[in-house]
Amino acid sequence: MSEARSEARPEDNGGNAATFDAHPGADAGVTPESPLQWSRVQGRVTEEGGAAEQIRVVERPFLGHLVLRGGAITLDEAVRAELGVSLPGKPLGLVLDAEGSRSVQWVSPDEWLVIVPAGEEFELENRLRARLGDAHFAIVNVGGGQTLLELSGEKARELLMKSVTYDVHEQGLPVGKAVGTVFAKTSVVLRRPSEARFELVVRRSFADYCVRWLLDAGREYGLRVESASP
Amino acid sequence: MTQSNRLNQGGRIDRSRRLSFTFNGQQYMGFAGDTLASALLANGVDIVNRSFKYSRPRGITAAGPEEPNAIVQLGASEAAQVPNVRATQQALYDGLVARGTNGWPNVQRDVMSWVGKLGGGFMPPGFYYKTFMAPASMWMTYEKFIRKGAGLGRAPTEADPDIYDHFNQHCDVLVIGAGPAGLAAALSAARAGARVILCDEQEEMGGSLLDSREAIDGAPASAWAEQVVSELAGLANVTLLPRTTANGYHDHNFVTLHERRTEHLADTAAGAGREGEVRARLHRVRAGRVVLASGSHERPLVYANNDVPGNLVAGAISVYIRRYGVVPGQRLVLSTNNDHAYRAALDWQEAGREVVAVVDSRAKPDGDLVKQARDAGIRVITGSAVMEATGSQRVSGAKVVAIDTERFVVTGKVETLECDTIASSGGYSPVVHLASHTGKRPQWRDDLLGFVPGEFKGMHVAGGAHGVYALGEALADGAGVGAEAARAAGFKEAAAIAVPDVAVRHESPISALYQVPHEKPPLRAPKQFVDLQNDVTAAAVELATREGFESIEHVKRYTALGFGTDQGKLGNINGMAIAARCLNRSIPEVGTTVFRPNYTPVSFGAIVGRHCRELFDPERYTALHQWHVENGAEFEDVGQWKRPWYFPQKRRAGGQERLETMHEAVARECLAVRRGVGILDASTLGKIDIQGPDAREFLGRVYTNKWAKLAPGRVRYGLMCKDDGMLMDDGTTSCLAENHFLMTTTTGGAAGVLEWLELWHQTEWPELQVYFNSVTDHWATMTVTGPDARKLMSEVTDIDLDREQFKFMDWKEGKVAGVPARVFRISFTGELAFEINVQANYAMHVWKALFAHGEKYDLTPYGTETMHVLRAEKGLIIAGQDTDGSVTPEDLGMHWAVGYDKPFSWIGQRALTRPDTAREDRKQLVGLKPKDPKVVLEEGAQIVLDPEQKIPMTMMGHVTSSYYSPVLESGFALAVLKGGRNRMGETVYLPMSDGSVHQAEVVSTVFIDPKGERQNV
Amino acid sequence: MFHIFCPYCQEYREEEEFHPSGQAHIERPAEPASVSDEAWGDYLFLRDNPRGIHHEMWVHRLGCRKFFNITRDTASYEILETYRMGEQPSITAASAEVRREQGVQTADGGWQTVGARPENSRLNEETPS
Amino acid sequence: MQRYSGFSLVKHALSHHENWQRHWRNPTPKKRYDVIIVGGGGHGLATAYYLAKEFGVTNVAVVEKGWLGGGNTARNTTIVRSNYLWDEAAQLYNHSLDLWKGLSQDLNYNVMFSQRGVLNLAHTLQDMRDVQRRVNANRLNGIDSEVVTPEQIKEIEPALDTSKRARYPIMGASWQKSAGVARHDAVAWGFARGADALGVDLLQNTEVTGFKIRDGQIHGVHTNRGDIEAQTVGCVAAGNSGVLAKMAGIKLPLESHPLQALVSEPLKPILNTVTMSNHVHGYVSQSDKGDLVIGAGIDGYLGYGQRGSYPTIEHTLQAIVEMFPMFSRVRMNRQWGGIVDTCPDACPILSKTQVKGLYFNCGWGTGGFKATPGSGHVFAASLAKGEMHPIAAPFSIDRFHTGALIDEHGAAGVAH
Repeated sequence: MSEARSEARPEDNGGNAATFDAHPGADAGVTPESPLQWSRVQGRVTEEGGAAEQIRVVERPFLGHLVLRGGAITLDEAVRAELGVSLPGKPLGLVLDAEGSRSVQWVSPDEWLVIVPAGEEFELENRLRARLGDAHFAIVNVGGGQTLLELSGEKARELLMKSVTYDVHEQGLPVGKAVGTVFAKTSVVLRRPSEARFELVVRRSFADYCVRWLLDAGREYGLRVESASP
Repeated sequence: MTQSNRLNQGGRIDRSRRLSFTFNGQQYMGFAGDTLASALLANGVDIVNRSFKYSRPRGITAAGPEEPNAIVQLGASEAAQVPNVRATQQALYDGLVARGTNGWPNVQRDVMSWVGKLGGGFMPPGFYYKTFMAPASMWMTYEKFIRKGAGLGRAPTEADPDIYDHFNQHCDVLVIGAGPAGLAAALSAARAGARVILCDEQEEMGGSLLDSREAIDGAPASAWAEQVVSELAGLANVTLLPRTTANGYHDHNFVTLHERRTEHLADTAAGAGREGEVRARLHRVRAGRVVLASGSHERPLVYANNDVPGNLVAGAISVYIRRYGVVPGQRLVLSTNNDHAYRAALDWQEAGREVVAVVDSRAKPDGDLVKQARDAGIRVITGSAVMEATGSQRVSGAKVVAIDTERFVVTGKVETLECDTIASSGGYSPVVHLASHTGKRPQWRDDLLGFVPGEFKGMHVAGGAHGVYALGEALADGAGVGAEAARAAGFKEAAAIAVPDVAVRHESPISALYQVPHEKPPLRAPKQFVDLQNDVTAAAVELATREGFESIEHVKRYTALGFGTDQGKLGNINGMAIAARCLNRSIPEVGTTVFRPNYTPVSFGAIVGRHCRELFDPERYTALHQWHVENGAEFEDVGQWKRPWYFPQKRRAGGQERLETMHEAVARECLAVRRGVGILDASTLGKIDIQGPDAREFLGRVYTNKWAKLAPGRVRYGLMCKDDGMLMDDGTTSCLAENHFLMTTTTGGAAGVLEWLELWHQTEWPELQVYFNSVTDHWATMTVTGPDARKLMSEVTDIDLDREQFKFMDWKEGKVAGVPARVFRISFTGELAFEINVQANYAMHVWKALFAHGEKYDLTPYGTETMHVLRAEKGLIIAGQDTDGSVTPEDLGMHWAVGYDKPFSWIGQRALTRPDTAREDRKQLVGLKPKDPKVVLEEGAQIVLDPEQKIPMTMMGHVTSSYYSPVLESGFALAVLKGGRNRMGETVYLPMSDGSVHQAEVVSTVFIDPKGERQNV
Repeated sequence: MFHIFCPYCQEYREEEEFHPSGQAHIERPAEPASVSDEAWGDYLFLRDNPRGIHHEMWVHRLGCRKFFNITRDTASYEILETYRMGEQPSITAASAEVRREQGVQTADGGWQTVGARPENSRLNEETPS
Repeated sequence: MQRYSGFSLVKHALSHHENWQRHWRNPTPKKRYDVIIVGGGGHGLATAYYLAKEFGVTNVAVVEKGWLGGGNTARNTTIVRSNYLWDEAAQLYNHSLDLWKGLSQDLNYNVMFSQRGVLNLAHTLQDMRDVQRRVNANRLNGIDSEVVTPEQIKEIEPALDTSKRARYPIMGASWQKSAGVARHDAVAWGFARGADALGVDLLQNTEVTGFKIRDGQIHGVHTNRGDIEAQTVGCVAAGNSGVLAKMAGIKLPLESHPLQALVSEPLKPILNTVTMSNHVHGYVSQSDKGDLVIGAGIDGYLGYGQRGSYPTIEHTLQAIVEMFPMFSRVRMNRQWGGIVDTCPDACPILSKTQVKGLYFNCGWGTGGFKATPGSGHVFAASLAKGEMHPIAAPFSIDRFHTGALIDEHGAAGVAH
């Protein structure tokens, strides 16, 4: 981060929008805490590890989450150039890059959610902004406000049936689909990135509630919730 | 006790697994596969309950959900009590404890029965409307006794040890009922590849096939059922749900299914060795198509003393014999108006017991079953019916008489047949309950003498549920309907399964008979019960019509017909037929009543699912929650958030250590902010990121004040109104860049404000180029405030904090404790304040660093209570506390924040000039200073001008916020007061509930630092 | 419980994801200052309250956050169509009356036709119902 | 009119109840009446009764398209209370409560008005402020109302969980001791019988199909049984008011919404009082029959279907089990829905209209049942005198133009 950013500089990005690199940098010696920190303190979440169970929930903390707003045609070109995947134009589409570590998800006709590995988001935002230039769009960093939970195992679908109203059967949620829906008494983004996996994007302030709910609903399957190291 | 009525063989019970149970304190044995009802009958238990109005002895009448009498209290322990369980639907398990819900000291010898016998005559329907009126003061005493007599079972007095859950199911075809039609339908749909759910309320799938006398493909019908169930179980696209009752049919094919998961095994899941599992599961099913294959209920006939134990519906006899190996008596008389009921007599005789006679109301019945009965030597009395049962604790005989159903008279001499059991059948009522839940009225069919479901798309009906009773026809109907449903759900190739071979049986037609005429007129005859659970008699229905209750709804309500836990499954049609006879109308003219969910009662717990206890409502936490807990915070619920309310510290007084009271803690926290430095976790404030070239224009339309000239780096406070001119929310908005703003909202208003912005953007002004996104959770917000705030901040940030460089209502970007941050110089305390925003993942690091550096300044964490005191001292409002949806910006004295000359007529502007909103004497926000500084006025206290006025007093306003100010060393308050701004200096009065009257002076809303110098240093 | 076709997500969702937002097609007077108190009061408070066909606005609150319109029968609760903001309904009380007289069932038992405009008719094909 | 009493019951028992008279006649409509009441629910019947009894207007017809008391009178949760926040509403409901107290004797029909009291629970600091504000206002308006502590609440209603364990622990409540419940159907029947005895014609199965309006004056109604004339017509049609108003060319600021309720199976006495909570969203009392009578929130969409959405029922029962954990194993027997006509400010309309002689009494939202006698009485007075009764006057339609709303939303919330 440059010294110059110690004051507001509206001239950044053509003066239209302010950008902000939220990260202190690796050398700052700052330890981040994921939204599941309190759950961890309470013993509800453990370190990732142990044998594969019939069901498994693992947090992938500190990923970069960006919301892209704008017209599909405008954004598509920029996203393809910068992420190497095309913007899902079809409602509820979810695409992943070849590595499977970067994804773009349709949220609404003018909104997409991009999730990238930790620390990539600020640079990506800048590159996208540079490409998009004067077009009407918005990019919002929401990485501090949500976290991602991976669900796998043979009972994952049943656990979801207890939790979300959406049809999580293959017919309703095939691979490559992502939906915003009701989860217990809150809302989540529910994604199906691969055959073996479901993902939940949960809001920070509701994260402990979601974990409590999953643990309660998954008790009969011996569910543990784990958190991966970043 | 021996199981005296149990047959040595036959039935679907497992005689090798003996189960012990207790009923009314007496221990009995039954077998695995029994229901509580079948086990009681096997043990020869006649009286299972007392009726609720007349306390008459009652026995088991039916075998399914239509049972009105055998309502028991279940549970061995207090916490496991379940009221009002139907013995016919409760699977027997080892250790089951049950008792009848009425009867004292017991159901055999019930004291109340004398009241019923002696007083019954004085209790016609609606008797309570006609008496207990004098003297008026005695009603509450009368009522106490009425209430004691009412009610069936009792609620447990301890919390439920069990848990429940929900399954959200989606399918192409939901088949309700696994009898012949349902099984065939499910198989047709499943073979076509549709996602099928098949549910059935019984312990075992098969429905009537399990007690059928008929053969399918030359084998017992039950074998076909087993084979189909096993095929379905092997299909991946099929979900089989036995022990699962479809209870509610809601709009757009949403159906709730209640699955018993452990309650058929033991009192509790733990007791069943299934710790952690649910007692019941509620499936919330969204079905593409619904196949209603719910069958029918047999109607009993209405005759005198038809409630004496030993009176059963005919079909139940077959069920008990063929499924449970139980014959509930020795000598049977069957009274019927149709062929099908003859099964009961044939089964009875084959079980080795005596059939005294079959009494058939038809003149010349000649169907195959009738012939079979005659061939078996059974006496068939035609053109007659059982007019009256004799016996008190058990049937001792049947009075049989020839009748004329058209003229409703008896035509012959009464013959009394000795017997201990009377079975009756008045025909069959298709189970139309579910279909009528969505408001579709059932249709009467004269050929069936029953209602069938009203038609609506999305629902298909199969088998007995629409009067297709004959086995072969029901199978074919089900097969075809299942395929039709699958096709409608998109499986174009679906075809009906080949229908198995069933012999066709000749049946003579049913003839209408509901109430059997008696020698005496209905009002003088012995009681002829229509609704057994509610003790509603034919005489009561007749009396209701005499008293002018002509609508069936009136009859129902006046007599309580159909209001029991069985919801009139046995009695409704009979009741309507009797009302129709009395009113000289036809049944369809009288109409039907609409059934409502639930089909059978469902425990609250199952409907609640996991949404109870700690999961009743989400608790939302900020990124700093752990610190707050570890530092002893008391929390306040603000919406779903847990916010620190205050931070009580330990105090030493007289060698004793104790925690501060809230008053002490808040005084300490307030003084820390006013004299040193304090810190607040303000992360719960709503935060909305606004980007786009028209963001500024948009703000100007939704806020009351001006936004055109707010420069990047500046912050402004704004008021947001609805279009009625009333304040809805407030907050600051910062200009981050020319086209980029960050709006804050109240904690409770966050979601509502974002949706409000979207509403206007999407519906009224889509041409404005702007995007809104919630960043509430992304940013953590910490407010460092107090005279020492700058000193503390200077130790942790690289931002130039010089007052000229970083002015009040500026914001800057920089690092705080090494973490990138945006810092806002806005103040909700009236002191110098810095609001630090960092990405929430880094909040704890920054917070702790502030405390590390803050120690020397005695940095004091404060909570919402102190925040409230501090802002109120400055006259700053809380939307929702000082306002209530009836307060305009002008009422708040915020004329300065209203831009009347803005080019666009912003939301709320027009409404402010309406006659009532423009009134001079509206309630206006003022300060109140109690005359006695020790007094802290009660929030919500009402203000009057004349304390001597008699009630009703003229109220001029009320106190909205009131606190003790440690700085002022006095109580102080904000209030709304009619014409308040013109009353400065006046004394007002606040009469309290203890009779005291407080006095207060009307003062400015700003109690501290009116010029705002302290925040601007 | 309603099953609602979101014209933006282009599929049926459970009612719990949505929230009703009152009558559709209410327009804010363009020149509020020039309308009478009566007219302003009517704009604020007067709403159609028909027993029958009603055009209403809903928001897909827990999904895509978009507002859209529904034509629904307030007696049978059947949803006759859903259409995007800015579009006009293809079924109105008047047109439904005509269809009823012609013996055509306007409502398909809780099943919805979707898309108010001809160009949206493809949506009908995508959703088997 | 045949008088009802314990003595009359005994007398009729001896004659096998064969000599009871009709509750009301089934008359043929006359050509002309002095006043026509459209709507034979509780409010309409009460209006007719008081017109005849208090104001000497007996040439009155009540025109009802279905059966008497078949609307919300038959479908509500029977709560009677008067602890309203704003002066105007408090006066109206307290006037009603005063009439409730002697109603059984006045009508010679036991409406089983049971003054069991009502608790309005507070679970947050803001709830407590609202409770205090309301109680203070009530007191100064002459309504019995007090703030009670969790300890007092536990004594009043031991089944309530007043512990800190709850997600939203109970911090206090307002307590109106004179509030209670009544037997809803009996109220309609009692008023009907009383009105009939005073000469009012109760015309069931008579549907108004239009109004006869000439030169801005009402002259009667068209019905499926012919035209009936009157110079004064009062519409008291609850959820159907909007449909009627449209026939008269009047627009009313009403929306008709489903309001759901449910009952458990009958239980032995377990609850002493009425408990309501706006915060956790549910209310419950126990009927004389033993059912727990439970109210849910209003559904957000228009609906004339007498049913609402299932999640509303779920949320309501969650609230009940949160407040009363011991009810988890109690079972829900039946649910249903009414159609409530709601006003933007959650207060009724009692008003003249631009058509002379045509009056509306509607918009009671979720609060209609408790107001039955009071509403009938002030509306009858207004119809008889041609001027709105002082208690009714603030509830004019004009308020939606002037902005003088009586906003009871904060006070009413979910429950009534």
